[in-house]
Amino acid sequence: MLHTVNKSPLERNTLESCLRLAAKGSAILLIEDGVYGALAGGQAAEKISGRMGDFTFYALGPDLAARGLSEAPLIDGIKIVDYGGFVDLAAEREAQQAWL
Amino acid sequence: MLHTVNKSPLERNTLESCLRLAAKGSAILLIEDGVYGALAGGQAAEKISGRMGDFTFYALGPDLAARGLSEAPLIDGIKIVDYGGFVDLAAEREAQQAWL
Amino acid sequence: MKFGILVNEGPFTHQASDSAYQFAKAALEKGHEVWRVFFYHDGVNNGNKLSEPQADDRNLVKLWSELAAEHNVDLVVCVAAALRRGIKDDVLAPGFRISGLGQLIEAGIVGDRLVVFGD
Amino acid sequence: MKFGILVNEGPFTHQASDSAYQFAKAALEKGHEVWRVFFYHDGVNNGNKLSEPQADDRNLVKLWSELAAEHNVDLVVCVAAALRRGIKDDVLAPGFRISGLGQLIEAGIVGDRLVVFGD
Amino acid sequence: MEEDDFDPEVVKRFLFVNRKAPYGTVYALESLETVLISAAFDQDVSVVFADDGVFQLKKGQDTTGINMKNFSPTFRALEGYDVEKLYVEKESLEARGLTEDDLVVDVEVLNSEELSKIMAAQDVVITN
Amino acid sequence: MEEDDFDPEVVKRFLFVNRKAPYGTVYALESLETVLISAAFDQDVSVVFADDGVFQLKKGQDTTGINMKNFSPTFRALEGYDVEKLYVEKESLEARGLTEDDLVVDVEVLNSEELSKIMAAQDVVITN
Repeated sequence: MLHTVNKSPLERNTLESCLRLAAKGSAILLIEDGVYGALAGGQAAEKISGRMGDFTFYALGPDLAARGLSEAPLIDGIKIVDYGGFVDLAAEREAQQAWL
Repeated sequence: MLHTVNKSPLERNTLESCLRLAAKGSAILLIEDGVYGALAGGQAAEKISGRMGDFTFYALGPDLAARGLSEAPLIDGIKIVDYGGFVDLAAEREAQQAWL
Repeated sequence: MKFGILVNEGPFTHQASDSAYQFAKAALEKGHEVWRVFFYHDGVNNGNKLSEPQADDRNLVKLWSELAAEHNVDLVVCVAAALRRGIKDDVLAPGFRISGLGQLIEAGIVGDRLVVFGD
Repeated sequence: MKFGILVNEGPFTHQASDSAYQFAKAALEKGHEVWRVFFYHDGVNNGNKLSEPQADDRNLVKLWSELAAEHNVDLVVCVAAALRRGIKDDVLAPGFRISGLGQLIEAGIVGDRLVVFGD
Repeated sequence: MEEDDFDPEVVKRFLFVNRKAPYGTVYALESLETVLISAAFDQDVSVVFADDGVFQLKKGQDTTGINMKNFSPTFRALEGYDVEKLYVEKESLEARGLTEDDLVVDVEVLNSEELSKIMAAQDVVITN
Repeated sequence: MEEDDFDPEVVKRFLFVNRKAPYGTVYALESLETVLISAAFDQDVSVVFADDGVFQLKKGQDTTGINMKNFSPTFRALEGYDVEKLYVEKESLEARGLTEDDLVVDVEVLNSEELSKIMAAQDVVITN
């Protein structure tokens, strides 16, 4: 399963719920305001850094860049993809679940 | 100041931010999905019950009823008002701030 | 007391417009004046006269128009927000007018209170 | 691969329609098919041809229409959601059609993947 | 164009996920309309309620004061449409101080681990 | 009707509160348009950035990849409109791992207690 998360973990419970309910081995792609979850600094970082063994994490590059996070320190192990990479993930994984 | 909070404290940080930034002595009125914050049971209850000395809390009755909470156990000390009571609060207090 | 109201969301998707309408009605019933309702962001969709909810559902566009007619409430749709969202005079419901964002600031200056409803 | 896409939000207020458009474009560039885009909830506002963003801003309604014309993408606006929100044939942009919610379920059955964008 | 592609023999696993409270936004109501339509397509339909979505099923809703339609009775009609797989997350109920007795309809209450397995086995996931 | 009521001598304290991130929603951009308009009315304008609203001021935004307009440079233009009271909540910055050096414009960083006092002293509060 490909899970997409588009909300900031500092504003809503969306990322937390995804991490609680996604099956291990899933891909989790942060898009839109969800990319704030990729920041290494700050209070939300451990939500993801503590689950690196359970999921493969991705963040959408164009959304990071728009928000001024291209040069920001991101959590180790998060892979950056573009829209083409998003399409590849959607095609590789058997279904997509959007966490809104 | 009259502060209105219209988001569920179980979904977003809205109520928490209001409680952090509202000046002591303010009125806080829970409306729309914000009325879930008035529930005595559950994880969010202590956000409000711990601040009863700092603020006067209100919840909008029609929004409680719509969500099936008229008979539910609410946090002690929250006053129930109707839309007329909302208007009175807005008129009594010198300004309104909506936490969205 | 003279109230101004700001509505940030369209009808149906968020409760903001419902709450604002109920607030306005209650204020008028208590003898207050609702001087202006300003519709910003998706709130401009409240002025779309093509809106046609199911028969057993409330029709907020019509309810706002009726309120304006009965109580002389100035319903202002922000022109910049409306252009983006395709709300133009062709589709504007009775009682609404399209004008600039300055009308919101003016509502804040002239009104005794500005009450905000949004998402 | 045959993609279906669901868009739950209108243009401008939420990024959902932008993300869906960028996804669709990237999928087509990779040689995939975008069989249908279904617009539900406030997503129906993507079909409003009166939408007129500022000159230096993207025009999502037009971008969707162009995508449909170039790549034969079926753009379906949900009739029930559209009626509520005042989106009717009079204001429908080229390439969009209004139809039932069953077309979303069909997109799920026929497509290899359904990808959802919303708020 | 759909006639060419549509195969009436295909049965897919459709999952509808409800994470939002009712009335504050229209998503809960419009999602329910999608579930009802899906029943006409003879697919394998499941509906999950988690986070504030469990509030959609709360007993005793009375919407007269907010001038909206109370759609919670419709959840009881789902069985008549052969939509019988309604799952509620236990952790979400508990976090809100609710129990199964608070709900308008019979559901299967599962913990997040059990629910996770069901959600992972779907072909099409529709959220709002 | 406004001509009768409008008194050009009135100066009120207007507060704009930004709690939402940019680009994911349009609120940040449209709120900035309101701030710019308010400057024409010679009122006492303050702008607060708290919670994810502080991300609106993050340096280095490049929106070409999402095909939107980067409006962050406009915050630097506010001074030219005599909008000079920009307040950022310290706790919000820290929770996001940001410092004042990460911001595109000079602001006053205040802790929540100090900010609370400023917010309480306003006549009109516009949020989005």
